[in-house]
Amino acid sequence: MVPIGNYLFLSLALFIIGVIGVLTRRNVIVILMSIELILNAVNINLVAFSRHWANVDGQIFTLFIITDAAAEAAVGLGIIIAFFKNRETVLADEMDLLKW
Amino acid sequence: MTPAQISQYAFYFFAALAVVGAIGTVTVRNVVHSAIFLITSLLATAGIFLTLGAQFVFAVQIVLYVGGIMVLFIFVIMLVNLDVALHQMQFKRRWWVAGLLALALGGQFGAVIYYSRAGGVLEIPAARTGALSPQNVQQFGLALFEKYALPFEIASVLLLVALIGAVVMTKKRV
Amino acid sequence: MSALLEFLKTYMWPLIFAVVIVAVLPLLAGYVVLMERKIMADMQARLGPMRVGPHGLLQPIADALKLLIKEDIIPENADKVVFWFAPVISVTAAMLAYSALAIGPFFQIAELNIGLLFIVAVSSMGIFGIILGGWASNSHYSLLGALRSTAQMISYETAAGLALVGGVLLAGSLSTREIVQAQHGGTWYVFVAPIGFFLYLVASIAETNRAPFDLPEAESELVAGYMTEYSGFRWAVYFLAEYANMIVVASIATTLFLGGWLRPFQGTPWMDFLDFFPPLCFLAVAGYCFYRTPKQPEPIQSMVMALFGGLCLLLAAAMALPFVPAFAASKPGLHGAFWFLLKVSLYIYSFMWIRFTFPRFRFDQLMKLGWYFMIPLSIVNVLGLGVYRVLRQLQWSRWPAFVLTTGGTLLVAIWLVWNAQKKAAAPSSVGDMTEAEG
Amino acid sequence: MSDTRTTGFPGVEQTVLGADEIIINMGPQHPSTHGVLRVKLRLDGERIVDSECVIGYLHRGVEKIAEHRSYQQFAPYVDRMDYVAAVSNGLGYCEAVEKLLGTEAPMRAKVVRTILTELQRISSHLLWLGTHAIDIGALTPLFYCLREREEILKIFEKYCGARLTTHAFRIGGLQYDTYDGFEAETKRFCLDFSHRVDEYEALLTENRIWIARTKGIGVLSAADAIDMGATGPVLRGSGVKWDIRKAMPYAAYDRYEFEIPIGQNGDTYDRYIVRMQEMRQSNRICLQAIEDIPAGPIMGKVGKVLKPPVGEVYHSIEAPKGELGYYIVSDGTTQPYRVRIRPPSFINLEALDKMIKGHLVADVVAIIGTLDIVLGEVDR
Amino acid sequence: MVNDPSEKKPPAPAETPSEKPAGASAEKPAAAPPKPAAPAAPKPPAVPPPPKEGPVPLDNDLVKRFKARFGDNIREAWTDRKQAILVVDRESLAEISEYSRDDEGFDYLVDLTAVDWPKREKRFDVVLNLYSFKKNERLRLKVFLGEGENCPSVTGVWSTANWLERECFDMFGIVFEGHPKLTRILLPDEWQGHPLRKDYDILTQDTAWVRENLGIESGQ
Repeated sequence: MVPIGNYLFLSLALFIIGVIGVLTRRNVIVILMSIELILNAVNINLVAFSRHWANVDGQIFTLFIITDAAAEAAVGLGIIIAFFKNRETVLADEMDLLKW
Repeated sequence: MTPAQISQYAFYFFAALAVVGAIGTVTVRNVVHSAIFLITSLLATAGIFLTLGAQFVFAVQIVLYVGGIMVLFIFVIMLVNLDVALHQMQFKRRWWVAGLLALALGGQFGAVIYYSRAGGVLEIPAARTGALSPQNVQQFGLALFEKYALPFEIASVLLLVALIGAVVMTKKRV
Repeated sequence: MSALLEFLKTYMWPLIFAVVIVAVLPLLAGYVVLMERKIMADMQARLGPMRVGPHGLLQPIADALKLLIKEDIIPENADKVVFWFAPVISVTAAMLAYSALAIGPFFQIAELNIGLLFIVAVSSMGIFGIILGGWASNSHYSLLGALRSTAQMISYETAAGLALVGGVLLAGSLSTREIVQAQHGGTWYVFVAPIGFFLYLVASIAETNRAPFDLPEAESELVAGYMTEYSGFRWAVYFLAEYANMIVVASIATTLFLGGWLRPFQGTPWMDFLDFFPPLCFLAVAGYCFYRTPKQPEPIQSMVMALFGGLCLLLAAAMALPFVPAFAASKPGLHGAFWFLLKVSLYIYSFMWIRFTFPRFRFDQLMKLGWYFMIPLSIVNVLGLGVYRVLRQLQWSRWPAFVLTTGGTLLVAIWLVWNAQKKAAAPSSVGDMTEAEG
Repeated sequence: MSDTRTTGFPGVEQTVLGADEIIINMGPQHPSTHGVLRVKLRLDGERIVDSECVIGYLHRGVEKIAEHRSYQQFAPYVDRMDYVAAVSNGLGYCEAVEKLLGTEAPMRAKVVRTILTELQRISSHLLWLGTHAIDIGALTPLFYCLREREEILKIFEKYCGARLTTHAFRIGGLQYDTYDGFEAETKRFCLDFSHRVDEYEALLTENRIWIARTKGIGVLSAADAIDMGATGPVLRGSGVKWDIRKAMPYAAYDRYEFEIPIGQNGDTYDRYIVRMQEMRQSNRICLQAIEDIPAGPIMGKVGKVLKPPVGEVYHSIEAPKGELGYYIVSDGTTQPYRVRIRPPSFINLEALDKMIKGHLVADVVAIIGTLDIVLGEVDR
Repeated sequence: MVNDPSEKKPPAPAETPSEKPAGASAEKPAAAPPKPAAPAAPKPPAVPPPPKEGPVPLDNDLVKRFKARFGDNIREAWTDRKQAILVVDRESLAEISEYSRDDEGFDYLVDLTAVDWPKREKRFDVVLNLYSFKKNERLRLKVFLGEGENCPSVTGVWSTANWLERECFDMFGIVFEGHPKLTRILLPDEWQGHPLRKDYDILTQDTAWVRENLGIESGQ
């Protein structure tokens, strides 16, 4: 039985890497993917605690998070495509206008 | 080698894979490679779910995350694939500030987790045993459709909204 | 060391089965290709492969050898690592799916609680092999093929998944073994959910990228789709993945709708003579082989033919083994595998039959079919089967419940077709297409 | 669209591409361009915005060769243009030279020419059907078509020794008389063939996928067809009832009854139906002609050395692909001063750009197929 | 159905077992009763060989109408093997083409080509073969061009002319003014020389191109 702390550390590592990705990368697609990493880290936490407390709720939360990630990816990528069509770029710091 | 041992080794293997994949995701220059690393990381996470006995979440993780969301990502990457983007600067100019901030955050969380170990200041109560069988699909389903029926419906509405939003945004002529 | 022994002891059978599948599956896929070529030849008034081995029986092996030793070409601007890795993903996904399939009550690598879901999940990863391969080739044709393929597989996976849900609903379990056992003594689900079976048949053809849905590799449009730049062994691996996938979907359909390893009419005592069918079948094939042996043009071909005959005799003997009282226990295992594989072959045969009869869809038509017909119908199908289950629980007898639910689903299907036809009858197709784009 | 990249067709003009546009190069080595046709497609997604045909990969300078050969020597060359309908090419050339000479072939020769040409039309259409079906993804019809085409080629082989580039006719008539059993064999084939056409139609005509793939695809209105100079089944598919065999009968066509099938919408499906019907009509002509082949000489009065008087002539026949015309200028010597061949494929292919605009890549294949081009004739 | 072709044929001539198209036999006498030279007349079953081959001057209604409209721009008219030929001025080719399409019904450009006569004063004939669906009649327009003279393009009148003129340019080097995109069509874009000119042969062909692009000697 792996102690729960290990899961938490793994989750932490993924979370921090995700945060670094979101903060440092310029490409919006990579930023979105880093967000997926963060969500994934949270999932690990939830499932780990679900086992720890012998309670299925954590897993159900995971399901909701995955659903949410799907929705977010759909909308986020939709925005990227729309943006790309207009500006031909996917870099975050070039998204500097409210309207064009 | 007992099943428990196997699951222990599996955990370390998958954990290492997940971290490597994650690091690859945020550091690699080519976006498609980035996505491949992310897929690796997500698959490793699925493996970790397996070591935690969450079979259903494992399957959902693969079907939805890997088979669905990541395919969508790669699809979009290919649609907007610009060779130009490869030669541009991949990181923001003050990336080290962000990195330091993130590491500080990580340190803080790490400390918390460290102190939550058995005998630590913020000790997590010991695991409850029993109750959750490893083959818990039925439990899972019952909980989902009884206790969490309303959130489930809300999630479906959320998906619908996202669907419509995505369609509207990518439509050519509005 | 002892830990390793312990491990091997615990997991002996799954390991052996896994090795068998990895070893046999490529061979099986090769022979499915031969079968396809022979059937195609038969339908097209010609002979097909006849040279390598008697009746081309050694053709797959020759092909495999040829592909193995071909020059390995990687396009100049290709992404080499991904290019190398992509076919492996495809074939891994296809093979991994076998780990949860039960070929007979005995032959199964792992009895998973989420069996069917696992298979669907793992085979959905095959998409990555295709899309990454198409991208890595750095060719427009490959990329277009890959994008098409992805869009198609995602769309039809939904329909296939929903069709599977229907079957799972009836069985009340995701485990492949339990699904088959639920059909034991009762009716196969193809007779309870014919529309679900039909939906799965169509969706599985689309998912395996076969005609009339072989858009991703439509040779007349996209040369070879995502495989355009591939050659030699890598190409062979893709090919293997494709045929392995075919066997996977056929196995799923067999498990879920055709009663898996169960003999036809399992519950009817007077049909028990069918137990003699497996050995007799092999005996007949062996007899034909021996009959053809002296007619081969070359002595070596005669030898190979005789060898095949001998092999069939051996198999017949194996199938007859359960009739010896001492080995009676082996019957479900041996005969189960026979019936399972027979059903799988029949399913694949129907694939081929369809392939050689129909022209190819166009991509937008394919998508329309998927989203306007398959998915709505499969949702209605799930609803109908749900109603069927409830009705059965309310002590309705089988026939009224079946007629009511299937009839209802059929009506919806007819309405969908009628509706689509009405739309198609609207004039000016070019205008129609530009409209559909908006 | 603030920032567009420029890519282009090299050496021609710079094309400004939109964000979703790509240029794809179809051919010259592509499974469904029927040879070495190359089409440059500008795509928006999979929809064609613009296209350009690049031809000439098979150019052999047939017209130049003609100027250095005597009239008889040039006759085998024309077989190499539309190599799936060599007999038709030969008929057109021989009749044109005969017209230039002011002679005519004897009736028996004309009837035999008619029979062989109609068989050739069937075989050309069969090959078209098989390849067209394969383009659209139906694999099986090709083999049935080749099976029947084989029968026709066997008749050719027995008649003149060659299967593909037959050089079946001579200026002034025929080199060979019919072989023993020619009538019986041709008749057997023709009687059998109408059932075979039923077979193909059973596979395709009512097939929903086939209809979906061909109806409304590559529509060419009658006015456009005339403007683009399209002839043959392409023109008739657009609803113009014009066939040189009826309009200006040559060979022995005025002796036989047949109909000119036409389409209504000018789409790929109509052209398919027209060609299927044409096969039936050709079969009908053959059956009528085979019944009474008049007796008599097979060679008209032409000398060994042909020296047509000064002047020029244009003569055209209804080849399987459309109007195949020969414009021959004579300067009174034994060699033609100029031979101009009006290739039906070349001019029908010109309509391609117009027909594929707005369609998908998959339709391009169907439309190239429906035009029934032979690159040997396009490029000459 | 699109307007003109449907009305151009008498109702369903082909359904009746007539040997000759009704259109042809009906139109011909009306068009030019006294003349021997309705172009491309269907052959009567037993025709005596024409007494004389070669050009016969032509002056039927059609030519009169053309002459009335364009006067001296119609240089000559004759028939050769019963096929009508009209020689027109270079400058007025576009108008004459338009007139013959719209008013005379020659709506189908069968072919456009050229003939090289290097010894003549005006070196090239540009030959346009026309056909009228309504009259079932052919007409040939000819334009004489000197070396270096340009020919007006008829792409605006018949779309077919596009490729045909390109081919003509490719083979003879005749420049068609007003052509949307006059480039080589059959030969490579960089090819030197125009093959169908009489002074061009295999000895003078562009061996340099072959050597450079194909890496082979052309073998001549």
